[in-house]
Amino acid sequence: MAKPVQQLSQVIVRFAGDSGDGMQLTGAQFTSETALLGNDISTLPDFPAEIRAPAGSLPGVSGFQLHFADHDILTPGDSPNVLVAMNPAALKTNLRDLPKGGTLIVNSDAFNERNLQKAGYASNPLEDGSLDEWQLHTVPLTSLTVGALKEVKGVTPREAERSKNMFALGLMSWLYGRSIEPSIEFLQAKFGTRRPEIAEANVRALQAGYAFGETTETFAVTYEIKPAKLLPGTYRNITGNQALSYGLIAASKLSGLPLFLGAYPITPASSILEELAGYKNFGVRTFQAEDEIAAAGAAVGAAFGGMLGVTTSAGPGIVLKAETIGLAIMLELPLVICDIQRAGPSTGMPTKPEQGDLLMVLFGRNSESPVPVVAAHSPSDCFAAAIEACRIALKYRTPVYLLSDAYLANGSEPWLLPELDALPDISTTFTTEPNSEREFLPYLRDEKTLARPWAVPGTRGLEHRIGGLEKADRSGNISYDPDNHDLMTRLRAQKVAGIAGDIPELAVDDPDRDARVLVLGWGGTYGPIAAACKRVRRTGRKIAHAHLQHLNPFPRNTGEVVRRYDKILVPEMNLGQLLKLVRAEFLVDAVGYNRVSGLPLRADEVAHAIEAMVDS
Amino acid sequence: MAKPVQQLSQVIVRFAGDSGDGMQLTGAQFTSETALLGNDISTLPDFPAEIRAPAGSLPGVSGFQLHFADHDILTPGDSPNVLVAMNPAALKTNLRDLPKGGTLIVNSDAFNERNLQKAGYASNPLEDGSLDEWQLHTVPLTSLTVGALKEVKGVTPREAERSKNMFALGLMSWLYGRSIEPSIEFLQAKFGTRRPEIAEANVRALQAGYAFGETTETFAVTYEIKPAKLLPGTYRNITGNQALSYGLIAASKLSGLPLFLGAYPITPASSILEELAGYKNFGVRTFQAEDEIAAAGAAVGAAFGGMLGVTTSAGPGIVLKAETIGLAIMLELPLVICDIQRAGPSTGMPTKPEQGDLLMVLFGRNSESPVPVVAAHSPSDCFAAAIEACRIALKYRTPVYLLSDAYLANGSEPWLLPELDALPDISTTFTTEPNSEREFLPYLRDEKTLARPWAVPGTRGLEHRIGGLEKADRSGNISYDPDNHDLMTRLRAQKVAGIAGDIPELAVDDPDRDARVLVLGWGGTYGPIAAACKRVRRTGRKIAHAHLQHLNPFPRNTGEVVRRYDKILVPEMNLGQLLKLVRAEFLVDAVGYNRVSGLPLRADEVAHAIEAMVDS
Amino acid sequence: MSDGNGNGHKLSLTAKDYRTDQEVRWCPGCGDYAILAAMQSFMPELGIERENTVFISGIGCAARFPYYMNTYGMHSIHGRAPAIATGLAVSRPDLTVFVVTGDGDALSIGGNHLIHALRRNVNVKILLFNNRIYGLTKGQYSPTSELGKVTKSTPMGSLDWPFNPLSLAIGAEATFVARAIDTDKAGMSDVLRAACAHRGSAFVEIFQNCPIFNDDAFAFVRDDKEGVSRIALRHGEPIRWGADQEKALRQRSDGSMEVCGAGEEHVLVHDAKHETAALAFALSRVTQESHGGTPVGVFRDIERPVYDDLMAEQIVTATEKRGAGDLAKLLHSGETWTIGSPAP
Amino acid sequence: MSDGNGNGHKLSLTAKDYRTDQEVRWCPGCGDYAILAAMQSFMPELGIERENTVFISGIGCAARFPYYMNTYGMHSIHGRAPAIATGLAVSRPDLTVFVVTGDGDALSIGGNHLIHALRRNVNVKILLFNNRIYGLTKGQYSPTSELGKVTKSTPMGSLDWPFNPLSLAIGAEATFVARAIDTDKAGMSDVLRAACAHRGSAFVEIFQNCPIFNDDAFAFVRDDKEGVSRIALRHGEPIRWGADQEKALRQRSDGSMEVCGAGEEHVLVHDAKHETAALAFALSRVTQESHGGTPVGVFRDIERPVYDDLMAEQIVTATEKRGAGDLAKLLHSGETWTIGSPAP
Ligand SMILES: Cc1ncc(C[n+]2csc(CCOP(=O)(O)OP(=O)(O)O)c2C)c(N)n1
Ligand SMILES: Cc1ncc(C[n+]2csc(CCOP(=O)(O)OP(=O)(O)O)c2C)c(N)n1
Ligand code: SF4
Ligand code: SF4
Ligand SMILES: [Mg+2]
Ligand SMILES: [Mg+2]
Repeated sequence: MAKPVQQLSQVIVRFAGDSGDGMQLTGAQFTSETALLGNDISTLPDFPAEIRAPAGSLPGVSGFQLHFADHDILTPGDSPNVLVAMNPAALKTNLRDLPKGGTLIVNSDAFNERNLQKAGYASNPLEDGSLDEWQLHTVPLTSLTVGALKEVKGVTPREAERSKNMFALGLMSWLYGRSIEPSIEFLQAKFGTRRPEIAEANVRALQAGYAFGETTETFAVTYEIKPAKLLPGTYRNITGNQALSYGLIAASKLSGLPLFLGAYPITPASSILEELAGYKNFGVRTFQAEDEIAAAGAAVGAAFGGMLGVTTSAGPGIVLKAETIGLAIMLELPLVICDIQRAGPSTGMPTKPEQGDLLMVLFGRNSESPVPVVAAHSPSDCFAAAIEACRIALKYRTPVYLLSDAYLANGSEPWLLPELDALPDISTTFTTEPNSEREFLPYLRDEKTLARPWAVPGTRGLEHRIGGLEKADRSGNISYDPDNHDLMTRLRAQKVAGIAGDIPELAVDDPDRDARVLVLGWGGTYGPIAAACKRVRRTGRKIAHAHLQHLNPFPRNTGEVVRRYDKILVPEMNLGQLLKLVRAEFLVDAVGYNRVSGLPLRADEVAHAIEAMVDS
Repeated sequence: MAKPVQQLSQVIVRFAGDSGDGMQLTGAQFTSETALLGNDISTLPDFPAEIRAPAGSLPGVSGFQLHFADHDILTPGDSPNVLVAMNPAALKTNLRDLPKGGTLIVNSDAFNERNLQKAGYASNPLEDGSLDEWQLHTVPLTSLTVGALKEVKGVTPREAERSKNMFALGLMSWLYGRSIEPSIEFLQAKFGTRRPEIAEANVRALQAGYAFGETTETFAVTYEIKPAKLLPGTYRNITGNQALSYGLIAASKLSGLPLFLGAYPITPASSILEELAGYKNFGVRTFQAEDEIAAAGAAVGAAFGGMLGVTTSAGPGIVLKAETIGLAIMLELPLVICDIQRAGPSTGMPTKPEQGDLLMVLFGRNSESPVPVVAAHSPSDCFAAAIEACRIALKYRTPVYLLSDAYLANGSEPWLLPELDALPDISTTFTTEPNSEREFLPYLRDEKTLARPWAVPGTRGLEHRIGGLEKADRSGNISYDPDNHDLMTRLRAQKVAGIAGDIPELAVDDPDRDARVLVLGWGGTYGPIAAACKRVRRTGRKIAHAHLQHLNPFPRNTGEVVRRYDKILVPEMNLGQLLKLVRAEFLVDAVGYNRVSGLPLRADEVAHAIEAMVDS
Repeated sequence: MSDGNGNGHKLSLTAKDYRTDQEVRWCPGCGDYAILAAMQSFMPELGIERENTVFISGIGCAARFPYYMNTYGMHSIHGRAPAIATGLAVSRPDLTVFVVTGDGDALSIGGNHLIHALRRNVNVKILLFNNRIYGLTKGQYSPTSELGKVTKSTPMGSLDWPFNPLSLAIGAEATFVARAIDTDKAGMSDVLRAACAHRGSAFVEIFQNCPIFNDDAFAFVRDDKEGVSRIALRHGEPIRWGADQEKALRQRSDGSMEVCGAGEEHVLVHDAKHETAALAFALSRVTQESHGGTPVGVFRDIERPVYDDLMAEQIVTATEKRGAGDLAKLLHSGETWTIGSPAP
Repeated sequence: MSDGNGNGHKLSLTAKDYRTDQEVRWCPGCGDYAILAAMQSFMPELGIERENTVFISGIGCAARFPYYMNTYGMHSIHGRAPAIATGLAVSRPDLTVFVVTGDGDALSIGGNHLIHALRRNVNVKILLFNNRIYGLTKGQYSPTSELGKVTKSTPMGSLDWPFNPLSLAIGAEATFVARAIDTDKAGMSDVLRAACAHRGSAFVEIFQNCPIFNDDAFAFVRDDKEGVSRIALRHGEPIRWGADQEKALRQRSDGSMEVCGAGEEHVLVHDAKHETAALAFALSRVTQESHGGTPVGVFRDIERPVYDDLMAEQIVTATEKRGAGDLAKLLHSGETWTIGSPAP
């Protein structure tokens, strides 16, 4: 007889296990089952540091957190309600995040001597009562799985055992009333042809887990989370790096220019190179260079040839591109540089997010070298942000930085697929005729945009030479004239500053337009900040939130917005970089909330900071 | 019978000719003759762009300006009173700087068809009256020189002709009452042994020039400039790059650590490498690396080994070092990076000065990576600034940027030689014993300075490993702990911020302490700004001047100083970089005076800007 | 290589057509003048339209070259020209891309980009003007300067053993390797002709005299009118030289080269197409010091898949296999779900 | 190399003394474990104090190495270890400096520093762990991956021709070049011994298996217990191999290598000290594909002035010639003048 069903409005589940336990796959599948039910979702994988750690060790733990709800949500959630721990190490590293009273599902089979010791447990937590304050469910996942697969032919014991993550998935699917059909299809598709027996093993484990929930006493109730009221349309789940890649491909289509990516692998940017490498049929050329300098250089070369030149990296690689970007500034060629920010300085914590590169992309080049900067604010927003970065680069013939971070890159959320004809028109045309009687002047600018003409090799009669030395206005010839240098320096700056007239005004979320405190954010902190504002408003406090997509130039109304409020809080995953810019630009006494922990900001912490300011 | 002598308090002379005409040597000799007379002096060479241009062409013109006076002066002067032009190209490119009525001495022999045409003269300016508004003296320098050397055996006609610069020197020496003895000695020393006949030729030309002045009618009067009242002591003339090199050698001596320089040639920094390469007997190791990255890397390796590690470059090379400097920040090892700023962006104008790299050295690295910054304010000040940069680097175990520019690097001025025992004590000792019972913790910090211990390879028992990944407080082991990363990020920032307690307060030159306007400058603009302030005061206006030697951290009283004044003017050879910092840090509505022409600021222009602000 | 002449224009270019309005700014007597003249008079015979030719350089005296060639060109940054040219060549196979670089630009700061361009066999022609000195920065020693060289930056003599540019290129899997001399117009044209005929990356070292900072560095072979020390390599011909062609090269059993009489047996017959690189490498070790002669001409010229061709092929294959990319399809790929408009 | 034992201590170190308290973090089965074990048991015989030994690495799985060696060490940044090690070695000739690097670290981003360190002949021992893949970043192809390799970043196969690390090193004027196999402890120790005995830069390629992203890349020789395809090079001995040593190498008249019967004449006798690099280069071209065998051991080991020695000599010479630097003298050098205190 069916068990009682309890209604919930939202749940945060975290799967945690050894790198080898397939937690990412488990989380991804649970996510798609959930998405199909129409819940709003937000996910965050938590990989171990790049290097593989020994099985069962603390550094080897891999996690995946999923937040799903019957209303629209903004973050993967600060702390889980349910933790699935596949081994002692996973329990040890994740328990601290599970609030007392939270649900704890543990694979008891994994709690043997060796594993306990690897995780640094003196005694077995499943027995020494140290978990009494949580709702502990111990399940012998491994043995149950192996048992369930006895009949399956052609799978080794090891393979059978490795299906235990599917058992866990089945169990959780039952617990939260998700259909396992999509996962079954997925498994068939993934292994069906190559190794049908593996497919069968996984499917059986999945079903066994589901059945286990139904039949055993372990769980008294199941939960239901109604679909969220999302905008109508077609959705898919997408990660930031995937959305960014799609955005670049879209920009290529929209501009009519083939995409050239010059990249050198680096965490967390590598997956963009890997993703784009799969789309040669879109005319995408991916070039894995010998280093980041060559990657940027090749992109500049491609741009000179009329391609949409892009280069991707993370902090330690972005710094290496600085000289080449300086050249692109002088050449005034379009170039998009994607910086997927990670914790630093130096090698830092390669898999962890941070917002530490803002001042670097703005100022990290010799001399006055202005570059527009666009920042994505959520995984799916990386699509629009990428198109916007390309639009500016192509229209103004300038390198443009696109900022994302390790959290957006790997996090995922449902994405309402855009209508193609709703995408901006960025069609680009080259100069093919002399632009001043019978002569071609490579630096004769467009009055409005101050952009210079883009004439590509192969165009008869427009042969010209460009380079990194200062050049004379209009003709582009080498010039050491003092006044010309002053003029060109200002022209380059004006061209970028002028973009302010070509981007949307800064929107402010201030429901009753009567808040006295403004929270100003940028980039990947959008989720936590917006979530924090919701909470603060629930306490009856008034709070306004504005989030910058353009960091250079600022939207033209930014000064007017910030001056409208008595107090300004600038939460950042750094020590206050946007803060510096806002204070310098608008002379407002804004204050920072800064947390540099290699983790996304927590909505609750931000909320407390806001409340403190509102109440002060 | 001797000609009438007229008293002058100061003169600005400019020698201009073809690259091949030896103008730099001529200027240098006139400078030492003048220095020996006890005048205060300030010089500025103006090289053609790096690449050699064809003889007689406009880009091939080389100039040397000398300002000397009977009082202390601060700049090479805005515009010359006397211009010596050795050929049409030199006249064409320099005349615009010579005020109407100024003295013009021209080598008429060089004004032939070819040269006139190369310089783009339609007609001969010596004949078409276009020079009527100047005091023109045409002298057939070449033929007079050749004539004077007829008897000298063993010199080719070409060599004879090339002595004409010495004829010019002799003439000018007579005109301004300088003794040519020092120059004669110099020439003997330079050529005497190798090619005595060349020495003789040059000496004869020199004497002929001197005699020519005395005997001919061309010049009616001679001038006298009394010695300046300078502080008593021993002086020498010195350029910025030479002073910087001496400063590094001094720091090596004072610290007891051998100097290791990793460098890759680049204008205008190369001469530091070349200078230091000559001091192997000081234990100086100069390593010409394959590129700037290797140069910085080698310096880091040397620092790990206990050397005083230094790397030198200019903008395009400094950007390449950013990743390595990020590593040094994580390793917390001493390193001094000298940036001899030149006009940019990109290759820009390699031989011209600019202040465009301030924000780059502060922020041009991934993530939060604080670095102290010291800037020299005059050629001779490069000595003290270099020692100060080394002091901070060694005491706080941190990379430190030392900023100079192409103007300071090549400009020269008399330097009152310091007493050795007046130099700061920066003696440095390594850690040789475990710093926590029986254990060595590489990141256990000194409470006061927050510096970590420096234990070098070869020290038994302190074997340890360091690297670019985030490290645990105290132990220095790799750590991905969120709170540890936040802590370490703040500790690195605090360590640098704390240096404010260890540097002098910002001094303000405000004679009557009643000025309402402050001029705030930094680095190489000291001369023009100080000179401008003098002029402004002469007009009866009140003006205060403060000049920052430390850009990060700022002197602890900087906020108090800037808030003391109603208005603040920040003159810079960039688009307002210090300006941004001051506004952000102190929320004062400072205003910039910005000129980015590849030339030092002009005292008169700065003065006008100040007066405008004072009067507004 | 595209004949760049798909647009029906008839080609009748002369050296003059390749001059620009920019005043050439090298020191009087600089070897770069001769190279520029040779290049300008060679170009017309290539039969490629000016607009389909691109010269990309780094920084240095040599790197000024593009300003003087009336084609498309880029004077980029120090050492990076091979990387920039790679991006251009890979995305625009219709262009003929030259890289002009110096010994410092190519072998010091740019060494890594050079060897990678060579191993990839990207279709770029790399011309290294080797004057064994840093000219533009006024005379510091370079990676090709001889050990113990006294320069501004090494008053007591340089400490590093120099690269042999050809050995390095061959060790880096180069498919075309040659050497020419600035003043030897005929020889240079032969080499340039072969380099342009070769599909893939071509590496050409050009001995270039810097009269200002390293005069006569190559006098031994540059002024060698009689051919006493110049060993002209010709594919398929025995390797002979000397005033009366009396000297010859022979290979010892260990693969190294020895000098013998032109008449003696086993005189080495040059084979630029030899499948293994051992021969070309052995030849690259033949120097004035070691053998009293300096080989010039084409050392190695073999066929190997070209990076840009392979890239183009993959695009074609992918498009055939999966059809031209469809953006809508792409966005909707993977699992999607639809949320209907809420009931009224 | 300093015996690092100037301080009277008696050396009685064992492998265990070289372990650190850091948990070793490579994937199960990674070849790096074997290399680490071999190194730790080899070190004691070097007779160098731990404190006089330094391991410097870049970034990569291989680059984790220093954390596990209880000596001084630096885990630096990607590709720069040779440059950093150069600075250390040049300023501290008393230390023994090792560089540990991967095929991406050394040959991709770090290629330029590598070849310059080799030509300079700086006294550093460079150990390249070649697994023909980027391990740490999870499986993109590397500069030693074979053409057409399908990896995460090359779903349709890689397009670039790989480097042969030994050919590149020899082309870069390396004075010591060798190859070893992760699982061949004895062979690796021999090579390390020779590398440390060689004064100057030593380059050692170590075949290393990456079971996760490029498993069995070297199976052909790694699992070759019978020595069917492993060609052990021994200086002064004929080059023979095969189950019963029946195969041998012989050099063709063009310098390239051919396989012949061990009994036949002109079997090549290995000469690692040969003055010209041609022989070592030819040997580096002998591969499994081309000759059905893979040479391991020391290819080349010659003497040449060492950069750090020359640097030290110049300092001594300069000091003898001009006396130890005197700061006061320096400041007062050149023309000076004195201004007396103004008359009262
Ligand atoms: C990043 C960077 N580093 C250094 C320089 C300075 N620099 C310009 S050219 C050059 C070397 C020139 O030597 P080479 O490549 O041999 O060319 P040459 O002048 O001899 O023709 C150097 C070091 C620069 N412009 N950019
Ligand atoms: C400047 C920079 N670029 C890129 C990276 C990312 N990265 C780290 S290791 C590595 C390559 C590793 O391959 P390899 O050198 O062969 O070492 P392995 O992991 O295979 O042992 C890359 C691309 C980085 N850390 N820093
Ligand atoms: S410095 Fe040398 S290479 Fe440069 S232009 Fe002058 S002569 Fe030519
Ligand atoms: S990824 Fe490969 S190389 Fe790296 S640790 Fe794992 S097995 Fe070793
Ligand atoms: Mg050169
Ligand atoms: Mg590898």
